[in-house]
Amino acid sequence: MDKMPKWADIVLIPVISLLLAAFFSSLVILAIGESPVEAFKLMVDGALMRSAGWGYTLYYATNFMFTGLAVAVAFHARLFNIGGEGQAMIAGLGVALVCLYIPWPHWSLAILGASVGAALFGALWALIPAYLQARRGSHIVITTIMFNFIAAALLNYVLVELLRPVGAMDPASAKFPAGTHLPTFQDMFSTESSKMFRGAPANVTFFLALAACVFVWLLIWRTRLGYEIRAFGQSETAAKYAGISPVRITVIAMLISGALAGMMAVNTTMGESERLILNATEGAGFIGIAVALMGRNHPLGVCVAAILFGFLYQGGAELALWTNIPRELIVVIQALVILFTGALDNMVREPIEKLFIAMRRRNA
Amino acid sequence: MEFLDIVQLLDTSIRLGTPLLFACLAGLFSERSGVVDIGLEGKMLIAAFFSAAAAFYTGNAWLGLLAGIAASMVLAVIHGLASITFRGNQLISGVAINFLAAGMTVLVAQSWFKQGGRTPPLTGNGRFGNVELPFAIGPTEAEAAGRPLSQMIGEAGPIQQLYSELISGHSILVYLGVLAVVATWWILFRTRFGLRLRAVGENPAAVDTAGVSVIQLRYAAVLICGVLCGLAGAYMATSLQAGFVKDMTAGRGFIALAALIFAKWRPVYAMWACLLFGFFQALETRPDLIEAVIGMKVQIQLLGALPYILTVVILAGFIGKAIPPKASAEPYIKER
Amino acid sequence: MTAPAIELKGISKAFGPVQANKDISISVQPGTIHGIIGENGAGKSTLMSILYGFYKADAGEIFIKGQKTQIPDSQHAIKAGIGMVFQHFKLVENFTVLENIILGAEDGAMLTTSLGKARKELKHLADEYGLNVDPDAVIENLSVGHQQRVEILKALYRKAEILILDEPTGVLTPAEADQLFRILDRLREEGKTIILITHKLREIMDTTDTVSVMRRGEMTATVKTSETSPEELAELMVGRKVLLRVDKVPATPGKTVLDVKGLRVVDEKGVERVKGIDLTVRAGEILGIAGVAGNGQSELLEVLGGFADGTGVITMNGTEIPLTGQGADGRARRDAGISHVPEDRQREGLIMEYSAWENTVFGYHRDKDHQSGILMDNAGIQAEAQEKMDRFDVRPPNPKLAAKNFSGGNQQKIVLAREIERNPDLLLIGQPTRGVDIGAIEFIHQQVVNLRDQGKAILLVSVELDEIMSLSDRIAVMFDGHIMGERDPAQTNERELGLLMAGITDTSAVTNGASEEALNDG
Amino acid sequence: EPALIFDLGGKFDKSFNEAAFGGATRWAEETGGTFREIELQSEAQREQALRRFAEAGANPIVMTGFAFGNVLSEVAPDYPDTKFAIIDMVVDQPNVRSVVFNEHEGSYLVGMMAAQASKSGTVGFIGGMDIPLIRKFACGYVQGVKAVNPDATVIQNMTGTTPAAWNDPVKGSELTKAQIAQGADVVYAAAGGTGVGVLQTAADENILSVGVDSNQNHLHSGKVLTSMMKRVDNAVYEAMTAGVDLETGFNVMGVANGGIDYAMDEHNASLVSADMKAKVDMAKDAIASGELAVHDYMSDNTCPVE
Ligand SMILES: Nc1ncnc2c1ncn2[C@@H]1O[C@H](COP(=O)(O)OP(=O)(O)OP(=O)(O)O)[C@@H](O)[C@H]1O
Ligand SMILES: Nc1ncnc2c1ncn2[C@@H]1O[C@H](COP(=O)(O)OP(=O)(O)OP(=O)(O)O)[C@@H](O)[C@H]1O
Ligand SMILES: [Mg+2]
Ligand SMILES: [Mg+2]
Repeated sequence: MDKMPKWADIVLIPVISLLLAAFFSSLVILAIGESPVEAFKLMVDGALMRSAGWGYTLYYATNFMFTGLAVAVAFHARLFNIGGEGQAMIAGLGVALVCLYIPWPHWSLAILGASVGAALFGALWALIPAYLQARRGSHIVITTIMFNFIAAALLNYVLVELLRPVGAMDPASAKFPAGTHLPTFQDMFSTESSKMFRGAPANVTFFLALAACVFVWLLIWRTRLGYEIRAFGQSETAAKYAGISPVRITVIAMLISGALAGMMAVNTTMGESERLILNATEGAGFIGIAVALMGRNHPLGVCVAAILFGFLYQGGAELALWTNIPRELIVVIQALVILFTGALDNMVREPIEKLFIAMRRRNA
Repeated sequence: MEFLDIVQLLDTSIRLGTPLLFACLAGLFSERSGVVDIGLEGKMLIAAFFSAAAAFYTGNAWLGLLAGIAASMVLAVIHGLASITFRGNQLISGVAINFLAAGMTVLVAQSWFKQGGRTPPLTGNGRFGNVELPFAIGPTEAEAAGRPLSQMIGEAGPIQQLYSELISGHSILVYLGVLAVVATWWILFRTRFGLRLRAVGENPAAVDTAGVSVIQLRYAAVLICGVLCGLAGAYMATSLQAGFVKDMTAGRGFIALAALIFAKWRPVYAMWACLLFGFFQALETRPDLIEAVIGMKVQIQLLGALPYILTVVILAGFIGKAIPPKASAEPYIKER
Repeated sequence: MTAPAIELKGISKAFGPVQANKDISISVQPGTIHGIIGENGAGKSTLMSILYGFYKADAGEIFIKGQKTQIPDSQHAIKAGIGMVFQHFKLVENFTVLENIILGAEDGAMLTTSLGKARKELKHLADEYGLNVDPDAVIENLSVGHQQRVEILKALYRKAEILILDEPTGVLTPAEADQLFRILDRLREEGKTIILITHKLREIMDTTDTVSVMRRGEMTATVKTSETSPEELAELMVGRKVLLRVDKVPATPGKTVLDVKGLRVVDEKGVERVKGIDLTVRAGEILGIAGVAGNGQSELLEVLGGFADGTGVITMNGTEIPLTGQGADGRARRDAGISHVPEDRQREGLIMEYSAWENTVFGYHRDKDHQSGILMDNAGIQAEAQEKMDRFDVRPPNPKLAAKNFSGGNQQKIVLAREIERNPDLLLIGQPTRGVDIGAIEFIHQQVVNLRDQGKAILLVSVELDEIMSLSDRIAVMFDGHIMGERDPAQTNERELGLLMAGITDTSAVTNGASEEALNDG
Repeated sequence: EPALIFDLGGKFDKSFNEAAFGGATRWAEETGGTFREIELQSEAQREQALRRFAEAGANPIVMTGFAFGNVLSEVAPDYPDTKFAIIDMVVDQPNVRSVVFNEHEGSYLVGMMAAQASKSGTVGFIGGMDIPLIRKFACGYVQGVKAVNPDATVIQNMTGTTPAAWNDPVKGSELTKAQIAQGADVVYAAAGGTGVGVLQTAADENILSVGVDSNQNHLHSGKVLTSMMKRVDNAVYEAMTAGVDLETGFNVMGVANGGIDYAMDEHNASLVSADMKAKVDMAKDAIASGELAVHDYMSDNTCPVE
């Protein structure tokens, strides 16, 4: 017997948590002397009322879908991958190498190649922490954080010393050749008469992210591997009993997680900047944690949560454009969302559970 | 490499190790009680800001310290609510707290000082000065002699160098850090509170059925953690530095956690572990010495990544299996 | 008549949707031993935990010695003179005995004074009640029996007048249990009041003055022990007549299926748990392994089941099977025809969050017949699960329900259905009826016997001597990682087995007193 | 209405973004005008900010940082009626004014100053994040030091490899101490917020420091030898003053046209003797006239001296 209906668990509770987060965010906005209503209107106008706004919202959402899925897959194996940031950074390198050194005839082939490069490099960067966790019991939370720092240093080295064209100021690689340029939403959806998504960075990778959601759903709930990952995540002792090797699952789950996190580099590096830059990840790896949490580690939930966070990002940019609200406000809002949807989940859940049980008693 | 080089390197290690030490002891109290805290970083950061802000307004570093501790404790209470009262996921609560601190400090700093998320520089009593121990060569002696301090120390004998450079001349908070180690050890292993604290991190049900409140114990531990993080942050902003800049803790809270694992959750080991990690960071400031020892130039990027690489190596290789308190990260749930 | 030591009135308690206690009233006279029996999950532990302040009742009143008493937490219970020994001990494993005893009852803020005082007091209590334990020993190094003594000492140190024991004998040897009951007698003589929860009707009949029966959260009867019988109690518990013995024909063993030679197992801490044992199991017979928990039986099962490493030679149907590395995991064992019902169904045999149908292929999920293409054949598995659940009378027969939502007995049936339906050559089965009520025990035993009658080999591990005696065709007794001897169930008795379980092989020569000596030294 | 876009470091980076803000503020105060501004938080916003401002009618649009180069060359043609000014980068478009600075020249001058002020013959350089631009600073500085004292030692450290390196005063402080331990008695900080720690520690330890980008002499009066001034503020101020009539094209700001200079004021008057100043001014004139060419690290990714 469940304590409450499923819809309450996956819709009602997150919505209430979000409202709480919004309420406290409003207090913060009030405290710094701005109007929450105005701010909210600006965000909605800028992020959702124009096609270009959507173009940005979905661009960010693409990143968050990948990192959110990455965190979710690891979570199913009860592994806390805080290293999405570093994995995506290194994956960018994979994308850059593929794009720079292989002459691609057409973007459709290039995106496949770049995806392989991104996934491979991302997975590789997750491999060592995974192995250390599985074999030596080194806490994966700490090692993945350390690997974020190490990734930044490595990427910096590669960009400053190896990939930077001579004379360029930017610690960035050369522009990728034209054969690798991905069609943006503007290219895809604009007509002669009306330009849609003008200048927005959203591109075909978005559909790749949607595909990744489907892939993860199949993987987790329809394959043997997914069955084993979830089983291991629920009970390590039971997994051992069933002949599921903890080492193998830990490593595989982290490889998949790293590969997914890495895939976001296709969006940022190939789709947006079209060259490898230092700071392409911009914290998306961490946002993935919030996204996975809000999405209850389910691909559909991750997809919706990613769009919500994409909206927050784009809305935040609009705020920064037209008001004096510092950009850190968005960080605070993120924190509140994580706090209320994740850590303080029971604060909302328990009263609601009680409510449902009481209601059921009365009906019975 | 000369003797003085080593002394100086160790001197830097102590300075850089002290914030790690406070944070590490903070984590120790929290984890010994069964509450994992990856929000040390955030608590340090918010303490750094509020201590600097208060010290700026009052011109008194001690008042700054109090404000920093208070701010850190507010976040500690939030973590307590999430992980003790509402039995939520402690890692996630920690992540949220880190974000919250990163955002709030800059937001508030901007709203108060309009200097882009930093406080104005602290001067005079707004900072903790350095304590000169008796018989040590310090700035006073240098001024009297009218010569640079570094020269005078350079000419002194090795014992005097050790004493003046390494032992003397630190902020009072550094000495407080050493004291905190002793106090932690004593509280943990010699008092009733310590016994209960250790027990609640191993088996909260045992404590509960022995008639002691698990919730109160854990809150106490989390609050102590807040106080110590407050010290760590205040030390950084009002002693190591003269003011707050955004993100100034720069991952030290995480290094402290690694040190805690390395120290196997023991106070005295924690001190050595933090000194070691402080030493790694100190090495980074002396590429010349590394070059002299290994005989070749080290890439700056490698140098920068060194503390993190060494942390991983140590976690992976040198400690064997570190067994955390059994109930850590587990909320105490009686009724499912 | 004096005021009752304890009186509970109208106690109710719900855990979410589960009503664990429903309007329960009970009264216990001072200086008596009061038994409580009931099926698993009937709410016995819950009721006692409420009395001890561990849970808060939703409704009801508590009177201690006629005084209405509020017991919001254990501190208040201790103050009211109540002590409790829980089914799962509440000890801090890496603390010493002394530290565990003073925890929560320290004198003053400094430890040294508390420890000094407790050491003296402990010696005094040990002498008075024969409760010897080394005060400086670390709990995790003590045997279960000794750990239990520590729990009792904890209560006595806190000057408990009322002592609650929740299933104290489940983990003890018969001799240890006897000793425990002698201690309880002594306490009763001193005027202390004791509440004893147990599943074993014999213990109720032997030791208690009065007994209460619980069923489905309600108190169904309270009777004087002298005026009832085991049969009546069993019926009160389950609500129908129960067969207390297993029906079976003599075994007709065939060829050797499993042959174990010189098996050794070292656990994670480097302690040798199995110290070189030899055994064989033949087709069509049940080999029962008796022993007190923690003497290597679990490790034996784990190695055979493929999730712990060991050394030695094991042959299955004539071919040797690897004990370490590749090919020594649970999957390989299943391929070799070994099925395994693990001792701990909740931690090992099932994924509690998985639905029943997912659990019905747990461990066999990689089998070809559960796949369709690269995906799992979920529809097929569900249909099969429904059949299995119907055949094994799992209630409710809903494959979509999560395993955690089934009662213990039904969870066990799901595991059994999965393992038996595979038609294995060898079935490993550990504690098949632990936490299972009498009605379900009957069913499970019948299934095991049926499998044997189909000519399968069965290795049964249980700490319940009754179960071993009634199911097995041969009995081997394990103690301290060794097999102390093998007996024919028809030619042995509980007393003999009990001595073997305590490590005493020379069962004829040893006198009563000597064996207890041995036990005390532990 | 003009607009100003700050690079990722944020407008209060104690460096050129802050200087740009200073210039814009000066313009606003003097003319009573208002301007739009945004601090970027992600790479993708570069284009967004440019387009949004252009569409909203802001003109001219000023941006700081070489990282805008790529984007601007794509966006500028779409808004032919809008004028853009970019600092630290060259963008070849008809409606863009590109302003670049010869930081190596200014660094050369303060290097000379440092070498003259040093008693120990050892001076230090502390950079922020290890990127080519900062190496350009370092290389100019070393050349200046060696021009005065060929035997001088220059200790060089970079704070780090991530953007956090711009904001790690604690590390800046420790690096300073380490350099002091190695004998340095003048340190030049080109490290944004990290430099705050450098200047602070130098003052605490009683040695001299050299500020960067804007005039930082006042931060620790009497302890800061001079500052290498990169007059981003002037560039922004001029762009905003010119308004829609902004002259487009390539604009090098160097010692010659006062875009780069070293700071002299009451805070460091006591530290710089007439003799020292004369020597530096001579070099300044030589650079201005083209007689003296300071090597630019960016031109070939190498530095002739170390
Ligand atoms: N931890 C739990 N969470 C939710 N529901 C539970 C839990 N434990 C038990 N239940 C529910 O309570 C009911 C009663 O469980 P209980 O273990 O008391 O059964 P039982 O009387 O022992 O039955 P059986 O005879 O099958 O062992 C079960 O049907 C189950 O749905
Ligand atoms: N902490 C808890 N949270 C939720 N449900 C619980 C909890 N403890 C017990 N229950 C449920 O309450 C009911 C009564 O459990 P209780 O442990 O009191 O039974 P019991 O009679 O002691 O059984 P056993 O013989 O197995 O010890 C069961 O359905 C059980 O699942
Ligand atoms: Mg019970
Ligand atoms: Mg049951």
